[in-house]
Amino acid sequence: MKLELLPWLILFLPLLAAGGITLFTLRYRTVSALLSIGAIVTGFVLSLVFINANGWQPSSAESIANWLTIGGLHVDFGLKLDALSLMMLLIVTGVGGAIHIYSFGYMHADRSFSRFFAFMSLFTFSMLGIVLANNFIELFIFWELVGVSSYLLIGFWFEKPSAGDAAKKAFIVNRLGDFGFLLGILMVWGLLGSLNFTVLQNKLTADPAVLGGMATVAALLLFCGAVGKSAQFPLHVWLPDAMEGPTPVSALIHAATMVAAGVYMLCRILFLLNADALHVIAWIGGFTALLAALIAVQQNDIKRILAYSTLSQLGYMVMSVGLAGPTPAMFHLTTHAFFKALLFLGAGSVIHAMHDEQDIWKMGRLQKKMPVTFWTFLIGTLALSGVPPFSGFYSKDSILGQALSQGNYALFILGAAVAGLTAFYMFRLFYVAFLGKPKTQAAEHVHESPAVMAWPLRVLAVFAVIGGVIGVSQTYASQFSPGEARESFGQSLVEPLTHSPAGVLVGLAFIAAGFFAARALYRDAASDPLPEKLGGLATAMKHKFYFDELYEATFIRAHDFIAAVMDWIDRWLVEGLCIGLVRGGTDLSGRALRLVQTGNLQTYAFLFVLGVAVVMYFVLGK
Amino acid sequence: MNWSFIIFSVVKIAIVIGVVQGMVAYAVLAERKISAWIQDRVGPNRCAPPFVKAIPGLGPVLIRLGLFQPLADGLKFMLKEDFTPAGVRKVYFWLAPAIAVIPSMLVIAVIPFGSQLGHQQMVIANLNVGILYTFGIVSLGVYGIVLAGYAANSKYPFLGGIRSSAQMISYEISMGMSVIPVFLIVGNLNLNQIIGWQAQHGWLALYSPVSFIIFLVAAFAETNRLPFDLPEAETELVGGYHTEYSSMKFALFFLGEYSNMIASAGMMVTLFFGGWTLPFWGLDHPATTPVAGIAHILVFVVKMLLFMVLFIWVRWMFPRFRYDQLMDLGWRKFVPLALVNILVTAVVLWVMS
Amino acid sequence: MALSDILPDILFYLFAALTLLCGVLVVANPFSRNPVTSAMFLVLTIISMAGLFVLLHAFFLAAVQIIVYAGAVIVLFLFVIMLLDLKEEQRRKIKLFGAVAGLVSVGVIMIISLKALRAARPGANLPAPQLEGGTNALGQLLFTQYVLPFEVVSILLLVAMVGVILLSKKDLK
Amino acid sequence: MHVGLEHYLTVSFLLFGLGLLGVIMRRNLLVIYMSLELMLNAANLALVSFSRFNNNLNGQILVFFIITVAAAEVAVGLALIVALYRKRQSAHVEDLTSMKL
Repeated sequence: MKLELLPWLILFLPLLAAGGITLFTLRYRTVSALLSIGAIVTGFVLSLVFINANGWQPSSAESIANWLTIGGLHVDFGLKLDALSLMMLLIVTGVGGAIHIYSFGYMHADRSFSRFFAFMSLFTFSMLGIVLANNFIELFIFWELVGVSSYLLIGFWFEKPSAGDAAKKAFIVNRLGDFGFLLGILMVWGLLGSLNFTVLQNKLTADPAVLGGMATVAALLLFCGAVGKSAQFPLHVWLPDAMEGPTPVSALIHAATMVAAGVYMLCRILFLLNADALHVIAWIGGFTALLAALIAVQQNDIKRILAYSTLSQLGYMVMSVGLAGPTPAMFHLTTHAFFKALLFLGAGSVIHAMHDEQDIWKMGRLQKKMPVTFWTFLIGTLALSGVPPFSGFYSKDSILGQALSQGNYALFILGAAVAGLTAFYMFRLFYVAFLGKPKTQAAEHVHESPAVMAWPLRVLAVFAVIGGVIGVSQTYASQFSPGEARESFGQSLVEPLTHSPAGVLVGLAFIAAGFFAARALYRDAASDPLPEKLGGLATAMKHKFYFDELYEATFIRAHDFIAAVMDWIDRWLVEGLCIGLVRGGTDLSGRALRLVQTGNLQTYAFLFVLGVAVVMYFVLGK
Repeated sequence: MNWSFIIFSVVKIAIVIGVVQGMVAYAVLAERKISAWIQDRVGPNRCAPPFVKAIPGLGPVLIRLGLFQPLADGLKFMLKEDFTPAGVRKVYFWLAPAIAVIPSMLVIAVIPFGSQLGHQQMVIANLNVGILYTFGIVSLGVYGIVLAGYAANSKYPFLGGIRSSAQMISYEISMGMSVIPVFLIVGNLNLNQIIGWQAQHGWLALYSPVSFIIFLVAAFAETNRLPFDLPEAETELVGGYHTEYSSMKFALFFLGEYSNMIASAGMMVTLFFGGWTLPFWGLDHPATTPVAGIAHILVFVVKMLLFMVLFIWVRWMFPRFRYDQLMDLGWRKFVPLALVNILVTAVVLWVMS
Repeated sequence: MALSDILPDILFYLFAALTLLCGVLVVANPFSRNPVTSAMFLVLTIISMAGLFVLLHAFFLAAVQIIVYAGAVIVLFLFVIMLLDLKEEQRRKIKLFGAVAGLVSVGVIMIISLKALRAARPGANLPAPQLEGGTNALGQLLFTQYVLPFEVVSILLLVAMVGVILLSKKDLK
Repeated sequence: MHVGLEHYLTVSFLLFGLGLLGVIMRRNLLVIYMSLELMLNAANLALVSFSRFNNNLNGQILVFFIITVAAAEVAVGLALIVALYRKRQSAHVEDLTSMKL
């Protein structure tokens, strides 16, 4: 049984749910939520069924329907089914499903409950579309749909000005990246004449030099899209602000799925990226990782810390891709999806319990009151910090191993340092928020979240623990480096040690340093001791290295100036001269012609007869 | 076509008009006498011109029969003051009575009132589309009434005129459709041919009785006679469209009504009762001798007089219809009935052929 | 015998003159603006046209012309005129613009068509007419070759009837 | 000269012109309608004379249809005029200018 229809079903179920909720069930909160949750959970189950039936490399890899043909441009609406997309399918539906269920509890008091789930389903649909797309046009359309739905979700509480601003910021910054992305797509089409991934790959395999001198440019333009969507330097500024959305949205969009789209896209089009481009990509990724980790050290908002850690981890992944290691990148993406979703949901649980308080310096000693949240958050922290044997350890180590095996020691050291910083800021967060003394009244009266929120945490925690050893890496490897022998469970458990023991040891040393530094500084701290010690650097970190201000002063000013000039040209030259003349002429002649319309029947009859007379003269009278 | 044709035509027209006028006059007398008889009265019995009384024996009988009453009536109409009310639309006020009379006279033109006398056909115009001509002329009759109602510039005549014209238009339809079976059976529109067919096969009233009944009732309505004299219902509309008329103009309306009666009687005789023929005494084919010709004319006149008596008799025996009942009868009973009649006749003819 | 030769011509000129005269009196009666007058002269026009039809041996159409136009259509006109009571309107004068425009357009059309008629000289080489438009012949044609248009027209009449009843109701329900 | 097709056509043209004149000149809707009838009749006359002089009955059939359609048209038109009169209290073309801008 091939079950070829299943992928289509998985793709369109969320759209159906979104449409159904919008059109019919906006008034019925529970029905809407169940529709949305049902769609994504069914998608997860169907994905499992499909993979079970067809394996990770289905024989009918692409199912295609012709969409449109314009001249030489053939655009199909097809689904690409391979290990990469199928695994992503599982992550999106699985992690997304957990977040959907969690949202049912988290958003319960919200007025626009149904709208929220409609947006969530639309988002899921868009993300699945990116994952399954088999050509650039389709990918780009879903890419933009993700942008739209993220705009809707970030600005979900649109009555808050900050949420509206954040939504606009996310959307516009993404547009900048998409502009480059679209240029790259057009360039690929112009050079290779096709947009289908399989066709492109075959062409490049047959003749690697077909792109010629434009190869680096095209690759970097395509990378622009990933820079925007995956929030890499210099377009990283939107992601932290996007924390204005509801916490499940942060978990869904900014941890597990949307930002992963950029990395996923890079892996999908890896064959288009040449060595120069990869070099640039690797360094941008590494720089982003370091930058974000530094900023995260001095943040006090629990969600912002997680947001910057996300940035940092994305930098890791991009760096891995740049080091020609898609397998580690996707591996880390997967495990990161597990534990970052877990951390966000845990943070959400805390925020929920603290009545929308997000400052970690107002929390403290939560382990007794919220045991599930406490323990799962601890697991998430350990996994993120890369403590063995949690999932993060394996994936992070595979990236460090990749850097070593490529001989890029600079990036290896950088990665290891970022790992240490990660451990530092995560344990800082953990010590301040969960341990120590309760710092406010609210922190003393917290309660554990309801079961509907707790169970997704437990499930995600399990995967955050075992994510590294359940064969995720091997599945990706089967896609990117076929022919490698599959490892047994025991082998995969100790795989990092056997593979690159040096990397493991250095990495663990940094992580331990980070952990102990955090323990020493924040164990019983009532306020942050770091600013006094670091001085100006800490202030800079706290202000995110003044990127927003920098952009404000340069790009936005310049943009305003150009806009003013354009406005003047548009208003006085285009509108005033060109259009004004045409409009005035039309208006004048219209007014003149209006005189003919007297409304008097007999005038019309008279003119009519004269017309007839003219015709008759030419027919008869000559 | 020659001069003799024209001369004979003029003579025929003159004679027919004269006879019809005379018949109108004595129809009025007959009406009065018959109504008196029905109401157990005596009726006109004392009008006597000078010296008539002196005629021995015959004189008193003639006076008692009221034979001179029409003369007196005519004289009275002519001598009465011709009163024109203020505010009437003068042109139409004068025109309307004339227009009312003319169509009824014209209809008679196509009715064959005898076979032939010498070489002259006893019909003024022997048209191939005779019956269509009749309906065309009859449809013009409505103008006299409409104009009379309009010209009077007064409420009652106006309503009477509207009512009357609506009634006439309505019944024209059922009348026209009622005779279609006759043409289906005969296969010709020429009235002489219809009479000839009846001489051979028998009267059409027997072939198509439904047609005859509808035609008869419609003829009552067309002539505005009781029980359909709604336009002049005294209780509602005073005198109908001729309320404001007096003297000779009123007499013209009167003349028109009785001429119409005579014309319809003639049409009915022609269409349904064999015209000038009789199935006995060899009177069923065109005459060869002057005696037979005169006999044919007499036969026709007698048949017509019988219908005149029927008209008069019905007038004094039946109550008046209400206006909605009248319209209901015309549109919802007779029109469908006539349609069914046409259909049935056509089917029967088709089956039999 | 000379009479039977020239009689149709005499009758033609008579009826044609009557038709045109009454036509003039319909549209531009110098004595009366009253629409009833127009309607009455229209009746006369129709009747004299029927006379022309008879001269053309279209007997059936002549009868139909009188029955339909004179017997029904113009009576309807009279009804409407009387019911609307157009007293006020009949006093309004014809506008100068209307008169000029009408005369100009009619003049142009007439000049062109009469010129065309002069140029074409129809009937110069036509065969002598033998045709008679009797009921039989028309009926044969109407119920064989033209039976579909005939039925369509009957449906048109039905539709018109329904439409008129609906339109003339005081308030639609 | 015998009366031929030309004579009938001339009468038809003149009658048509009269109708046209009435349509453009007169301002009473009812009279305009009558003028339209005149124009239709002029066309009828032309058709009948063509039919007669071409020995072809098709023209008369067409006239038959024209008369039928004209009757329907008059009925509908007059009903419209009555409906209009009820709304506007006028049957005058120059009062019916609401389609003007």
